Amino acid sequence: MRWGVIVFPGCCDEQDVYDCLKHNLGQRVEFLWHKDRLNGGFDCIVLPGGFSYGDYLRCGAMARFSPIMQGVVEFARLGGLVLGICNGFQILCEAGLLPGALVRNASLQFICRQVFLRVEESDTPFTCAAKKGQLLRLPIKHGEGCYYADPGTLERLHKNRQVLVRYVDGKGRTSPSANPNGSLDHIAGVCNDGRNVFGLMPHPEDAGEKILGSEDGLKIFSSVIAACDKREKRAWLG
Amino acid sequence: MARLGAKPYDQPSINAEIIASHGLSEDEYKRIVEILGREPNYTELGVFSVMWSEHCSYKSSKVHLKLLPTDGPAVLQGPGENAGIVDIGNGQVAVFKMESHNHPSFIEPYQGAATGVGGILRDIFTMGARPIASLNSLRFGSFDHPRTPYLLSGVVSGIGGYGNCVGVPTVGGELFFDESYNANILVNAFTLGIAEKRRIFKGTAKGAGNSLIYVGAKTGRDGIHGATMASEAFSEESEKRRPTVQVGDPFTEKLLLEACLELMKGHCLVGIQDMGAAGLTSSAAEMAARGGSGVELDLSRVPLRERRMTPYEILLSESQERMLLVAKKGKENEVKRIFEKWDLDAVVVGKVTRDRLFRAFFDGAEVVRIPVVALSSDAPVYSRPAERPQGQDELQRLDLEKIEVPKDLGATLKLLLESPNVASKEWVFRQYDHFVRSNTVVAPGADAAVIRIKGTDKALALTVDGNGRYCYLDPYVGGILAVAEAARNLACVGARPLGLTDCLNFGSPERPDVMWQFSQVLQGMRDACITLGVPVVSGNVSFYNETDGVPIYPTPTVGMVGLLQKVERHATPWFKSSGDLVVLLGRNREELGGSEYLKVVHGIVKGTPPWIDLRLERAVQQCCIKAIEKGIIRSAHDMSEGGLGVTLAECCISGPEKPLGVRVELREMMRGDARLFGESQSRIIVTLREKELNRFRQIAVKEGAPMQVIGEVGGGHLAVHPLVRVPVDELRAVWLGGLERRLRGQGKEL
Amino acid sequence: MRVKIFVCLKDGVLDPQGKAVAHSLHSLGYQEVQDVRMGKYLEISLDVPSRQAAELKIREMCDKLLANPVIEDYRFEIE
Amino acid sequence: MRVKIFVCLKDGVLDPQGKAVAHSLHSLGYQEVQDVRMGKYLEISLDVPSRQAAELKIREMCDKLLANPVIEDYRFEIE
Ligand SMILES: Nc1ncnc2c1ncn2[C@@H]1O[C@H](COP(=O)(O)OP(=O)(O)O)[C@@H](O)[C@H]1O
Ligand SMILES: [Mg+2]
Repeated sequence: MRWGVIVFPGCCDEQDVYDCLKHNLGQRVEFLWHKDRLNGGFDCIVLPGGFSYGDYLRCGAMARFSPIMQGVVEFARLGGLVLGICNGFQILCEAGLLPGALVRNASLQFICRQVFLRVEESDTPFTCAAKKGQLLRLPIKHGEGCYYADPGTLERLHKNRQVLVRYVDGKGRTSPSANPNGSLDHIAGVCNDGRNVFGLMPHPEDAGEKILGSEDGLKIFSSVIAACDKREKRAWLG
Repeated sequence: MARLGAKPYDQPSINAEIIASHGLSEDEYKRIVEILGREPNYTELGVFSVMWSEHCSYKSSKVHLKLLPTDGPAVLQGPGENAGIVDIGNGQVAVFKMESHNHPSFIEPYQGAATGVGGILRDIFTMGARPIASLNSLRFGSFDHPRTPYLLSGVVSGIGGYGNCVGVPTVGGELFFDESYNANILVNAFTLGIAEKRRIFKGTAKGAGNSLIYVGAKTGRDGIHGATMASEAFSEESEKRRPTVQVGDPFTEKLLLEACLELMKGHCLVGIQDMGAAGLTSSAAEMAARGGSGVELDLSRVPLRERRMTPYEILLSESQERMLLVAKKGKENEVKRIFEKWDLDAVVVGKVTRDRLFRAFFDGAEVVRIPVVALSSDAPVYSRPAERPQGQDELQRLDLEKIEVPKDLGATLKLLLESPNVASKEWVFRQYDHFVRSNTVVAPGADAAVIRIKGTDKALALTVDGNGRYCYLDPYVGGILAVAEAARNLACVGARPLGLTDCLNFGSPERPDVMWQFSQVLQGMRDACITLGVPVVSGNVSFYNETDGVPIYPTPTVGMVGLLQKVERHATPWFKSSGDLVVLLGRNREELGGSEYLKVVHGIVKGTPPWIDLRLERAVQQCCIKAIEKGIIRSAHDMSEGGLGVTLAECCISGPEKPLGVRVELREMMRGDARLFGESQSRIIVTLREKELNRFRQIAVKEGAPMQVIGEVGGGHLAVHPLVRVPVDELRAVWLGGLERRLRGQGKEL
Repeated sequence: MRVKIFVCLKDGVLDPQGKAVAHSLHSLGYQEVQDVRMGKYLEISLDVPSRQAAELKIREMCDKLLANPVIEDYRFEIE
Repeated sequence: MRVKIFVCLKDGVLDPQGKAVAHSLHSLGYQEVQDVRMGKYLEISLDVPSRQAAELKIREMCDKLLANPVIEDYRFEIE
């Protein structure tokens, strides 16, 4: 399969995503410049973390107007897989591809540490290699990762099982102290109702090797790989 | 020449007051007149004042800095360039340096610290290296001083705000509080980058006719005379005379970083230097000096942010996120194309000349004409008087008889663990992204950070250390200890030192006592560098850290970089499993002078700092490194502030998992407080499996490192028989929350 | 023409910054402070022929970029 | 009483946020935008007897906490 990693001005984690996919998972990856149009032929587009446009107005607000984003919206509409990590998640929310918004951490501080995530749904292309209820240990590093959605949206998220990962403690329980940023309902990542667009605040690409403290991040990427394999097979079998 | 200093803009005429306000002495002014063969105009005076400032010219420190050993097998670039360079094999080099941003951070902590980080990052990528790790060394006043919490939170969020946004992980640092820094905080920022050995760039202007290209942010009236400000002591007066504070723009820095690295892949570039202190003036003059050329600048072409800026202001502005580069003639458009891609200005503002003059034009008129050497090698150099202060002997007198040993040493241990200098620094480093670039093998919280080098089996270890209190009590020994501790911290993770960079933070060089401290510290550092085999490859001097005539503690901070051949063969400080043997490398001595314990518990800063034998130090370090390389060691942690008691506690509680207890018995007979909290040097606590003890002993014997098994990991208590026995959970609670509780206690959360 | 734009969090969206400021003011002894809300303030100079044109443009800019309708409301004044 | 406070960077101080917003608006096609400055906006409800008292208090709060006098100016309106 082919991965595209978008480079916005101010991106920081594009190389991490690239290296993780290429060296840890042997994938075909390309960088995509934000001023270019999106070409066809990709199976999954990643919007990596960082500080697009310095996060100066609101995180992700300006990047969503980059020329490439039109193509991403179209790609998503046609069922293409789109993964937004951290700032990428914020951009997807700003672009309306994902519901809700990410606001200042309740502590008002940037926070960098390892967290535990509980996989809430495993019937999506981003979590199918994990088991429901499985714990993943991933790093977070953000100042604006507090997930917010209005009550109506939140209800829909629950009904459609769009919350894919939650912050939990080492025993898999949600609690205020295990929620690093004050996110509503401990939400760490959500997908759209078509289940082909997923955004999360933690960084799977920085947890791709034992030597870095965790390789649980691979679960997310290998889910996508598995899902694409299946899709391809299905398409091939007609 | 007739038009020199003519209209189109009015320049004040020069008088004694103006000369003084530029920080130039009468003699210095005379010398300027001599060099030029005429009176300088106002703009030229400005140029001289910044280039001859302490900050840019190192005029008081030069003669002493010569002492430091700067050569070594791995050194490719020593002091004199934007940063030092060491070879790390595989065709790669590590480029690193440390810089101070003390004064600006005191005036505006967030922006001061942020722009400090921005400046050091530019020093690194200007040489063609991609920055991959930063450290910071911080000193604040007493925690009870009303401004401390404000300054602390501002500085920490400024460092994070900038570094995080640029995508460079901050992987370590140090933080120390003492009254001595009440009105002069220290903010020293360190960055390391990696470059290809074949693709190193330098700050040089060569080849007459080549273009000078200005790239990056536009110029405003920021920080005009920042360099001279950093060369003056604080007073009410200078606080009022605040220059426009520089505001950092990390987003632009990130673009600049990417654009420069992209440009460096091609073949257009002759030289490049960031516009740091003294802005366009120093970057142009220094590049010309290194290249043995002249430069000609057309100031009317400099991109401006504000209206009606004068040539004086344009030349002296310290606006951030700007670079000056020298491109091959005919390649200007290639440069412009790359910067356009990144939405940055790139404007040809002049050219390299043969005449070895620094010339600047504005609206067609020549406004500056100065021989380049006058601004570089011919700048004044002083051998300032140095004298050991009267009170030094008294300072070193410590009568232990008069100091009572606390009854409850367990309570004392807790008190120390909770005190700001010893408590966990997690409140600080959790505000820094330490994962980005996915290289961080050992994150903040250990003796040194470990960063793997992608594409190889290797890793780099980084640390920054320095103890101003030791230097205050005995600057020579203090200088040794700063270097020794840094090297020891590297040894604890298993790295062999490649080189070091330093920030030398002192009071006014015009004081003989300060100059004495300075020269003593440097001699100490030199002796340690030579014995431990660590060359100095870059550094920075910050004088005038004093307020109302009271200087800070002499505070050298040492940033040291080491190499690990196999990334997986590294150690961390915390205990790994019950049953492991606890071994003490080195010797316990009865020493309390200058200790954290004396300060925190008894309020005393006296005595002599711990004794050190550099050969013993070397033996202990070598033994630790070799044992880690052989995979024998399960944990290693050196002793520093707080001595054995605190070190053991940290081994128990600083790990990511549940705390582990320890049972220890000590043989030496000495006072309980000295035994637990004395800060004798050259000591490392290591743990290993019992079956490895013989192998370890062989290494220790071979290296000549004293060792003794002092206990065993296990249980829920830290027990040092018969002095203390405290549940580790209690220790962890006080240590982990110490800093944050104090901050909250002060009611400051902004 | 100069336009002043105020962007504030919607009622119901938590405003931790406002809360922190209120807390700090209280601990500085300002008990008279009842509530603090914090938002963004933008001043834009526009080169447009009329107030009406300005209003139109600004509304567009706010809807598109300057405010996020999921969490923010905006208001503006034209001078 | 309700007070509105505007905190802006002083003239001459670099405003990276304003700069970035202006750049963004330009690339969205709003060429009429000449300059953008960005600041903070606070709404404070105060329990004080008089406008005068409010003014006094607010000025104090701004000097002490709400604005950073080194780089920021403030202005306020009492309703
Ligand atoms: N200002 C800081 N920034 C980042 N990390 C810090 C800072 N201060 C301390 N640390 C981290 O906290 C840990 C303990 O620091 P310190 O007590 O100075 O260690 P040591 O005594 O071994 O030098 C180290 O890992 C260090 O990197
Ligand atoms: Mg140490």
